[in-house]
Amino acid sequence: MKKIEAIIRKSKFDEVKDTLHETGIDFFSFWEVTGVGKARESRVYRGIAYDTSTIERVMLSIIVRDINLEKTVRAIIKASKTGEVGDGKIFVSNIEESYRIRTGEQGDESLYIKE
Amino acid sequence: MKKIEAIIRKSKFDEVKDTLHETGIDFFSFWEVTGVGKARESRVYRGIAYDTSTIERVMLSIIVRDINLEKTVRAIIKASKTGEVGDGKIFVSNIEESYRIRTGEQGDESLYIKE
Amino acid sequence: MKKIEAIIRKSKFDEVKDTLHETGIDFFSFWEVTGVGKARESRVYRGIAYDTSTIERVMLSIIVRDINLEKTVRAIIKASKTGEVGDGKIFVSNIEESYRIRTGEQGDESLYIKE
Amino acid sequence: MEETTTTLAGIPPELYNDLAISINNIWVLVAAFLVMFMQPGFAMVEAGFTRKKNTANILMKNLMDFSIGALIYWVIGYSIMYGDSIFGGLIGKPFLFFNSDGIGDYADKTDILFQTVFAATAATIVSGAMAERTKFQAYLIFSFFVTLIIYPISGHWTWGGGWLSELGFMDFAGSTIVHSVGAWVGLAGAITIGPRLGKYIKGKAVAIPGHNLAMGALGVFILWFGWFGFNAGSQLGAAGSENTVAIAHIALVTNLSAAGGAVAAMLFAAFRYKRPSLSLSLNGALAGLVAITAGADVIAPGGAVVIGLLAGALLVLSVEFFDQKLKIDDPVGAISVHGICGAFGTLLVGVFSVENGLLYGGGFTQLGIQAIGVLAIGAWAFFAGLLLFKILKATNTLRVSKRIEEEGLDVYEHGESVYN
Amino acid sequence: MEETTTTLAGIPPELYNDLAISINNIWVLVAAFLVMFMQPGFAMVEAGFTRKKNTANILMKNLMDFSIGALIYWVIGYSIMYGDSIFGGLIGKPFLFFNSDGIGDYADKTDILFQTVFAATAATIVSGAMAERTKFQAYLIFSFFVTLIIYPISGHWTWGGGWLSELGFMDFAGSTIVHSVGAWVGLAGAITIGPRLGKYIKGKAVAIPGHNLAMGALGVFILWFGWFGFNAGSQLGAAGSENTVAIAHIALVTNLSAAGGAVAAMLFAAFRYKRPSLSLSLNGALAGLVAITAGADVIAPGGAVVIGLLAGALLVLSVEFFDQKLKIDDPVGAISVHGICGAFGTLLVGVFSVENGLLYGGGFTQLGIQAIGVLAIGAWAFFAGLLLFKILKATNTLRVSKRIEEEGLDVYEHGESVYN
Amino acid sequence: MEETTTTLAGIPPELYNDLAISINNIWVLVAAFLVMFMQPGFAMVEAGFTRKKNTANILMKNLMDFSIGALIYWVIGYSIMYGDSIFGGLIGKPFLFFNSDGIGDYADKTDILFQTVFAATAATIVSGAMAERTKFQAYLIFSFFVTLIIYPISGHWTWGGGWLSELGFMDFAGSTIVHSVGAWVGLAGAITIGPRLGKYIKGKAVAIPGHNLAMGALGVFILWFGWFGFNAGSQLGAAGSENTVAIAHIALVTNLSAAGGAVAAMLFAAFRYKRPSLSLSLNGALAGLVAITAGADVIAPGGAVVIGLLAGALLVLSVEFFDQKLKIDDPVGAISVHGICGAFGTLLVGVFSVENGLLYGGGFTQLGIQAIGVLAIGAWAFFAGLLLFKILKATNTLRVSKRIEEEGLDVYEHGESVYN
Ligand SMILES: Nc1ncnc2c1ncn2[C@@H]1O[C@H](COP(=O)(O)OP(=O)(O)O)[C@@H](O)[C@H]1O
Ligand SMILES: Nc1ncnc2c1ncn2[C@@H]1O[C@H](COP(=O)(O)OP(=O)(O)O)[C@@H](O)[C@H]1O
Ligand SMILES: Nc1ncnc2c1ncn2[C@@H]1O[C@H](COP(=O)(O)OP(=O)(O)O)[C@@H](O)[C@H]1O
Repeated sequence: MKKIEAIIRKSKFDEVKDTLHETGIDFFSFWEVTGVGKARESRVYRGIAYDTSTIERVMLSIIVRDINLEKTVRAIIKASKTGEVGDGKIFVSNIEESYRIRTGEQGDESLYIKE
Repeated sequence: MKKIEAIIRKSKFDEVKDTLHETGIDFFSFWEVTGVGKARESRVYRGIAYDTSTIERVMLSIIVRDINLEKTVRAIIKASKTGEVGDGKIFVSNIEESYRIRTGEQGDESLYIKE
Repeated sequence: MKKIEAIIRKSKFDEVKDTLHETGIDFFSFWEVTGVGKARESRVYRGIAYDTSTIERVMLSIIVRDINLEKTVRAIIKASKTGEVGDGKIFVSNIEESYRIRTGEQGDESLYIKE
Repeated sequence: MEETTTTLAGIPPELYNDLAISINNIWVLVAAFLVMFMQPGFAMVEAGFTRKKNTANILMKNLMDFSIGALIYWVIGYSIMYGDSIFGGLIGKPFLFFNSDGIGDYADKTDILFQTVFAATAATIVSGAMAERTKFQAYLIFSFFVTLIIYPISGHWTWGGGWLSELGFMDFAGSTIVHSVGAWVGLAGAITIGPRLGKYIKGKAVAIPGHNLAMGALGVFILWFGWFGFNAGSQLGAAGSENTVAIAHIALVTNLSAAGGAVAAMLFAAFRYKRPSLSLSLNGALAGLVAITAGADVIAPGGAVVIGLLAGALLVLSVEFFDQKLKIDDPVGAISVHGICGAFGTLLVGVFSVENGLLYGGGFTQLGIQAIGVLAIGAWAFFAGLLLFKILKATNTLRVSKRIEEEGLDVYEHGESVYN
Repeated sequence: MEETTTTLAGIPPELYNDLAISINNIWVLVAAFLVMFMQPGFAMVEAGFTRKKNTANILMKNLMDFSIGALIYWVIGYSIMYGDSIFGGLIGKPFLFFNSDGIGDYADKTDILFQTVFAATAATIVSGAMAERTKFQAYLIFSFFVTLIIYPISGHWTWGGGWLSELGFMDFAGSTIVHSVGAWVGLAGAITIGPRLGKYIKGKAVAIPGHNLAMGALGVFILWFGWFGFNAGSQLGAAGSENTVAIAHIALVTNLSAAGGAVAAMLFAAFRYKRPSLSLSLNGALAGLVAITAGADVIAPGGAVVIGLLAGALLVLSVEFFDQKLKIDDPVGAISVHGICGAFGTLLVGVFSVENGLLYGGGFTQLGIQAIGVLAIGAWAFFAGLLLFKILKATNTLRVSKRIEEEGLDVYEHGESVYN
Repeated sequence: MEETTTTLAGIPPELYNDLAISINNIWVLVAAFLVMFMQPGFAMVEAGFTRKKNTANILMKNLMDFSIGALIYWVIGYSIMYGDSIFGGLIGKPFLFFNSDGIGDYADKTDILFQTVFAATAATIVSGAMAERTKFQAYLIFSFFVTLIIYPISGHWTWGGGWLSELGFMDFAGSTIVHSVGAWVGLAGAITIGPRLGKYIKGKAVAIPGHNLAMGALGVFILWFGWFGFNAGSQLGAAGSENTVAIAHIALVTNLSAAGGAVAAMLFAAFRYKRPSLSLSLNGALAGLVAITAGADVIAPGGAVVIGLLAGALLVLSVEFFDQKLKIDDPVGAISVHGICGAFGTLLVGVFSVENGLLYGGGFTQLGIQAIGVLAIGAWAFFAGLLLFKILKATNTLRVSKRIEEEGLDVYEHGESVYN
């Protein structure tokens, strides 16, 4: 199993979610993070203009079976790319074990509902 | 060292926390995430009924020594299981190094306070 | 590539950020988490005094090339240490692959902007 | 308010008048303050019912439509509305920079303040229907024109003594004259600008929940409170037994209709969508308030309850109809609350008025006149608004770019985020 | 208010009366508006002092208890309270659908509006004590009965001219008649429904902090503002020198007692729990307001400060006592604020009243009468409430299921979340 | 207000007076309630414009400065301000525990309530400038002294009939007497306590955005609403034609100046910083309100618009100047809004007063007197404040420790967090 962590634009979240569902990836978790990077937003607060390099983003955490890794990454890139600085990153790491709390199932089994 | 990431129901958090403490797991971090999965909540907003598959959940991140892995996973499953769809998942991955910022201690040492 | 996850005091965040920038680490993501540990804050709510072991903290997630691991960890420890209980932890794990969404670049390339 | 100028038998009129005027004056002033306080009510409702990323924009436009409205209406709008009729009652004779120290039933300056806060109410309603996608400049421009022309002209036809008032059109405190005018301009705007991105996907309406319904609830309670000034203040007097009974009556029926609206919307939504909905119940209270506004002086308490109940149910249907059938995207429900329920309440005066309503044996005459008024004013406001928004659209000052809409207007238009 | 019907020597009474009535009328109307505005005060306090997941539910029940209360009280409750005494002063003779255009010291319709907002205050207090675990239907049902029967009946005993008023019981603006009645019904409810899940673990009280104390603070300030209407409006007149002094006096002592309550609660909590607590200081201000309400007309400014200080300290002890000793779970402290401090303030009228209080040489008579009133009304409200809640419990319409309570009432009962 | 004691030709004066007094009395009372309601306005503005972690602290100090102020001012402060002049008009003769049932143009107790809420306004302004780093005790101590001494003494010089009032200094509702006094004490405090940690890094000002500008916006709207009581209530009468025109005039110009301030700040900020800023526009409205307060009775509507526009632009420059040039850290902009714009508005009375302003041919005399007043009061408030804060600093009761400031005052000083 692999964990895919994708840090994307907030405004692209709905597109990414829909694309993932179309790809058959129905399970994941996400939360809001703040990204520090080259993309900057300019703000003014009470007369002090400032550049902020911290931008609100969405972090997606998706654990997939190895065979789904490739297509999931492709789906995310496709849906979240604008071509402008600040599109975000995707990181892949290894997951050693997985459990479905409801049933106690382990491993790949726990990742999808067998029909 | 292993990292245990558990995505559980918000309403089960207190039980899980207490059970972890009983198990001797006193250190962890958690934050709120939104889960996408098979569990759905139905909502109505101003007359538009909609199913949301996005549900508020709590993500726990617990780094434990290898010997504690098993009992920690068992404790979480025990405390957070309701048997209904939406109970969540537990993922285990490998941690290569760990530091206690206060003392600079490294490795397993950094994970508990030796008495 | 390595992932560095640092859980630090909220009040130390600005110092850590600045130190990271000085060290040349310009990209990372962070979010607020709640930490459970030995550090406790005492609260009173409507006459019920209670100790909370849950404290607001900031989680930093930084993916770096292997060669930058050491200096990044050092920078974080330096900037976030107060010497009192509750300074936090740093965890290092392995990242197998990385993508820059904007360009599709992979691996180490995707982590910095080549000048 | 004749009773403030006539006096009781055998009593020196000057004395009576002097104090009667003082009483009228503080009544109308306090009412004006209450109506001004409706501004944060609108601000909270609109901000609460929309998304976090556009909150600064919405608060800003609320602050600005009130401020610009207050200035423009004082500079000239008031005179267009209340100046002597010219062109056969179509418009008032304009003059600039009102500064009269005269006294009628109360001070002239009390009058302009009271009328100003009404004008600003009309202006602020517009923007709710167009929230989350409109350029900030566009808000500034249409606030300017609404308080300069659109509202004063139809206002002149009625309260200004123009042709509709001569016809006998009854709209006591402005269900149509204030609320619907704002809503029909907003309708023109919502149609012209189109729905928010992501509101209709594959032809189906998508729910875009407001980011803070507690803020919305506070806003509705504030509006309810301010509405006592809106309606009972519109009696424009408090001295003498006639006024005494009238303002009490108006305040009572206002409260009953609001309560009816909230209860009906709650029950109707619970029945229709299986659950009692906070957002619709809040809108229901407003629907009851808007609907009773036209006839608060001539509708009995029982009639007010019925009108409130009907308006609350109508509101639910109307929101659904605009949102899901017509696919006109009105994030805060302004068109349904102020437009549909305003027109509905104005028509019902012809039915429930104890003076000449259908149910009280008055026949269809008044109902007909009410319909004429609703249509004439509706047409004026809608087409004037349409023209304005078409021009804004043609000059590309109406809608923000896709990128800005996606990322939120706050950061791009104002460089500020509300929550930090 | 006799002075509005008598006149100054040699002056035609009709003239005086006409304007005096107008003055009284606008005073009581403005006061009614202010008391209505206490509704968002309660809504913000209750929502702020409870958890995020139940916010829609709390806002909804505030909107609905006011709306239902306004309707029921108009339909019949008002007449049960103020109708001619029947059964020896136990209850007023009921009639339906109030619609009088009469004028007494002010318009009759002003009176029903003013009384309505008081009735709704009693109803809304109940729900605070039962927040976060009560079915929405249950709120609707008990709001109905509180404004239909429970509040009107004990109200008749006192303000309605019934047996307690004949005995000489003094409760000027309703420390007991309004606030305690709500609180004792709430006490019955809190006992019947039991504590929230997780409130008592191994017999120890657990802190469940409110989700937004800023909202709570806003609510308290709004209540403080509205309380000027509640107390000074209860003079039911403003014309003539007697009323002039009275309303000024009432407003002043109301403010002083509130200030005393806040300061005492802050100091006492700082002393007892080591830190000055915002949540308790806010409740302390309310405690001072509730406590002075009974004697605002007859207590000197110095007495008001003392009462406020005592109430503020008492509040802290009472919250602790109910929460930790009696283990009755009252999430917003309604029982302590409105019940205990209301009873306390009512009793202290017998001590601090400049007319006949113990400290002013009036002996124990008045104190005894106060005690009878507090007990009689308390017993009525508590047992009537208990009966009501036992029936609701028996029919399984009182408490939500464990699952719903855990996950939050908003999503399950209303299908809506407040924060998105 | 002479017209309440004189009467119209041939009419028995007792009758007229009795009702005229009643009218004055309810006017001033309602105004006092509105001014009291400015307290949550300040609380919301200050809490919204600062960081989450200090919100309980800010709400708490707002609650407490009002509560302590109300008590102290009643105990003795009022008499120091309004007692008979002693020491040649420097101070009023103090007495304790005000409790007069007398009636002048309105009830004496109405007067102390009205004056109390003004005193509390001055006290609450101070704390805004010192937010996010001041010990809670320090707030309690300086609230005590501001309402005990600092505000009453300069208040005596002017409204109390002391030397400045004899000189002819004009400050109708307190641009200088209330607002600037608070601001100059706050300036002394902000200088003494120093900037927040992280506010100036390498000599450059850092933006520390407020945590909830929606809360701030609500606060500004509440203040705008309350300001009608502040200014129009300061006429201290409503009966008779002179008062009738005056209060209408005052309310109108108050609204126009606020609108002007908001528009000017918005445009000026848009021009200067490229984007229309919500936070500055909100402050701009307040700037317009503060600036018109001194001359609300003698400035024509056109003059009020000009003053508002100038104040709005000045505000933007002033915030920048204090923040970036002088490096005085005033988190909510209190010094600029209340101090600079207050002084500016007071001076402009000498220019725009229709009675004796420069523009109306009155020459420089009044302007000179205004300058004397602004300077004298400014010097008094600043140096008295400086002394107070130096003592607090020396006794280490002024500033919280670095650790507490970093982690937030809420948890450490109050043991409570606002958002849970
Ligand atoms: N090495 C990294 N570790 C953690 N997060 C990162 C890293 N690099 C980028 N990110 C996240 O991705 C976001 C987008 O990166 P950015 O460099 O601005 O975009 P782009 O790759 O298009 O140039 C950042 O705001 C940050 O949240
Ligand atoms: N593969 C996954 N990757 C990331 N998060 C997941 C994954 N599968 C499940 N989750 C998280 O767990 C939650 C519960 O999963 P769900 O499938 O609804 O429950 P159950 O396993 O009981 O059927 C989801 O809402 C989601 O947050
Ligand atoms: N094993 C762990 N897994 C996850 N988070 C941890 C772990 N240990 C510590 N933390 C996080 O680090 C924070 C600080 O740890 P704590 O033990 O209080 O500090 P110290 O190491 O200085 O004694 C905790 O609040 C928690 O968020």
